[in-house]
Amino acid sequence: MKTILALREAECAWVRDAFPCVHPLLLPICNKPFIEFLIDFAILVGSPAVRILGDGELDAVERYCENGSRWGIDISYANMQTGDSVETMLGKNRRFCDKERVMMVSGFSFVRYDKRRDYKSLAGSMPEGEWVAGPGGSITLFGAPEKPEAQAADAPLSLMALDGMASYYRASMEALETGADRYVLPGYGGEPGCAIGRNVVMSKSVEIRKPVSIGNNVQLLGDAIIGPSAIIGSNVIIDRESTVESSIVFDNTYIGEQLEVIGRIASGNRLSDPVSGVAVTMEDPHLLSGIRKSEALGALPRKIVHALGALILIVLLAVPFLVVSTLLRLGGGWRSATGDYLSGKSGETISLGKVEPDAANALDTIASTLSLDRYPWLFRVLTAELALIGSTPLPAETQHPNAPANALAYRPGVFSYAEAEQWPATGGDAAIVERYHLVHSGPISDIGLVVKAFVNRPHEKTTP
Amino acid sequence: MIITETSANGIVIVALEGRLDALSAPKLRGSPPVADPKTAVVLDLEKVDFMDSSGLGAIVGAAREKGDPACGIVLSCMNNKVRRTFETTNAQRLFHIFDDTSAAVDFAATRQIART
Amino acid sequence: MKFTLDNIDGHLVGIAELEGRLDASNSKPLQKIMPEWLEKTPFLVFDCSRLDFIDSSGLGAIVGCLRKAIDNKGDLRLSELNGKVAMVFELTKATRLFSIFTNRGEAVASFAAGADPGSAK
Amino acid sequence: MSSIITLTLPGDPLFTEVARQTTTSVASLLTGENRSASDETQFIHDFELAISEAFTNSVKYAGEHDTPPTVTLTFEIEKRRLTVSLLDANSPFSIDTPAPDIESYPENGYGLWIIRKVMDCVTYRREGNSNIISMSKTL
Repeated sequence: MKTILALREAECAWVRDAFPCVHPLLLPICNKPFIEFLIDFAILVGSPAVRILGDGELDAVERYCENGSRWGIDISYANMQTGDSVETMLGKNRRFCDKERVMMVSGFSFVRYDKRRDYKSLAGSMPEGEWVAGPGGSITLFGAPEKPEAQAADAPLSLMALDGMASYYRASMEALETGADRYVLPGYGGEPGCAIGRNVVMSKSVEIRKPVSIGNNVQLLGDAIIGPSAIIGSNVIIDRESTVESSIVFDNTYIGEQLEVIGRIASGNRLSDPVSGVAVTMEDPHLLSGIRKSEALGALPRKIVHALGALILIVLLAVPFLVVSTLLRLGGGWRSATGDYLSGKSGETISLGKVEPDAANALDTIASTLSLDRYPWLFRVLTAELALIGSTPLPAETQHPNAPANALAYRPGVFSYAEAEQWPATGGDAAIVERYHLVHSGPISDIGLVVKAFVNRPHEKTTP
Repeated sequence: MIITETSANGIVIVALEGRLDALSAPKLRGSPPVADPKTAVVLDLEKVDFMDSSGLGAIVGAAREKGDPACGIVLSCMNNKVRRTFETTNAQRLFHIFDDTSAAVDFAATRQIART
Repeated sequence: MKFTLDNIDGHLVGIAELEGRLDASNSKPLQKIMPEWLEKTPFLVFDCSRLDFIDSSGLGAIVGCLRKAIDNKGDLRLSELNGKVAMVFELTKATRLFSIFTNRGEAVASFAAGADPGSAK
Repeated sequence: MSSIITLTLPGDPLFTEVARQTTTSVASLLTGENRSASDETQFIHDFELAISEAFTNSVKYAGEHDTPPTVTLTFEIEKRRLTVSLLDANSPFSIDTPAPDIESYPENGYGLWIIRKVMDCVTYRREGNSNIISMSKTL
């Protein structure tokens, strides 16, 4: 039996409004994309091949699911028109169906099943026609039963329409509460009701109240209280003394200090109430970091420290820079490309020359060890266009996925906090660590981080 | 690019083979059944191994001139590369796309009967 | 910012209507005018029915007003927080600092005799 | 460590295929860690498409000069990133074209939009009498 998963844009349009960065089919339910639950179900029913059918863009889904080899099945993609009848949908996939029995799951609904039960025999013996239906979708079988003798097998199966934030929240909490019994859920669970991903750093004083699900690369700082019923995505920082309870925190979200997130959905800098549907977009740099008095006070000393630090580096590196860059330039190994980068002030750009010495010979090694490629940028610290340490400058012309929602959460620097921390080089992780330090680091710790960045930088060669 | 015309069930099938780009797009636009506003055509893309926006523009432009664009040109058997070019520009919204030419012919035939 | 005075059982209560946005760029006027209001009465109600948005600096300004009112042996009470504003108050636990009422009348009446105006909830 | 290849082709549609095939073979030299075969196929195809569009555009607007037009392609190969630049002597243009309004069945004007959509970073600059459009993508 093959499976067709059919979804129309109109059914999940609310996801585009509520969570603009997530494709509706990849909407995480208990830290697992929606589509994966359907794929798991198709496998449970015994499908060797799944076709994902949509009337909109499937690009993001395709990039995530690829050809299905990760699950040991074939996944392919096809387009349909919004008004297509079931017959037309089957016709458009005639070659895929190949006269076999077909299960069509349509609509944006959460399928409640139980992975311990035998859906394969059940689906095989069910008569042709609708298997289960709900307000938001249905599961229908086409073609004659594979096993005519009906079996008494009975397994729970129902649909829950995901028609808005409220039902999405309910489905997520339900998946968390039933835990890994009924569904395959991500994370490693030392004990039931508590699934934790890779690279999760937790202070000793953090309190975890089951059930919780935590993604990868998560930092939980001192005295944070997580749960009960907390779903925390990947690349998340929950700062000191904050509480996250009965809430969903999406990937790449920073929850500041001493906050109370109860019964909410936090995604990036947006906080929503799933029941009333009210959403607030935080325009503060520290998203949700509470009231900070010292912001204006801390800014000036920090600028002075940065300028002094830059001045010291300019003096110390002047001789090596002049010698090495001149020699490299003569040998053609000093190539520089000028580009526009986002400035710390919103809407403005700065142009920076980016030098990339090849680490092929001794001179290049010296250049990269001493960060001479960044030398010209140091002068921009004196003119206050760059910080000495801050965010990685983002190219101005691209719609960068990590582009800050507001300029305050981004301050381009000669060195970046991500370099100092040798944080995994992928974008989302680096962005969140940079945001964290922008908020937390002061003039003194900045000096320490500059030294760390200076030492760490030459070792990482894989960053693009 | 090679263009082969056959017919089945009263529907003209235009099968393309090769690369559909700026060089070959005018050839497709000039093909009589494609250019005729009254003829419903199934465009078989199974053997198209590359298509860029010139090729896409030719298909979209030909559809525009059909009486009923969505049923005047019905597409079949496009590979993943070609499908991606359609999706990049959202042009998949304009067409009925089949993974099987005979199914596409059946569809075009019923649509024609429905209209006459 | 509209400011009116109301007399409830001999207590003079000042009512300020906050409007639009209260954030880093426009919370200064509120801090500036606060002493003037306090000269008239330390018992204040901020009517937030027309306040659309508040961020941490706006919240900081309101907390500052509360502190000043308490220093003057009065209180600052709030009324009609809309969903978005209420969410920020809940998030930051600022709900615990203020007496919050669903409408302006109740907030004003809470200062009446019988109810001790000096003690917040 | 990066290598650079430069290739100058006559500005004639006949050579689009040469530009494309060179690009696909260069793109297939790149390797990415933890990248699946379908990622690599996608990466190669995205470059094939982008270069086809850019080259076609160059050739299309090359008719304004007396000397036979040429298009110079520069490939800059790093471990995980490929940058391809096209240089021609045509009139200046802007790469900020809006998304095509597909509902009105446009026949042209998709090219730059597609390039921007399939590449990570696209830049345009004018140097002397030349246009240089650079397209890069990381695997």
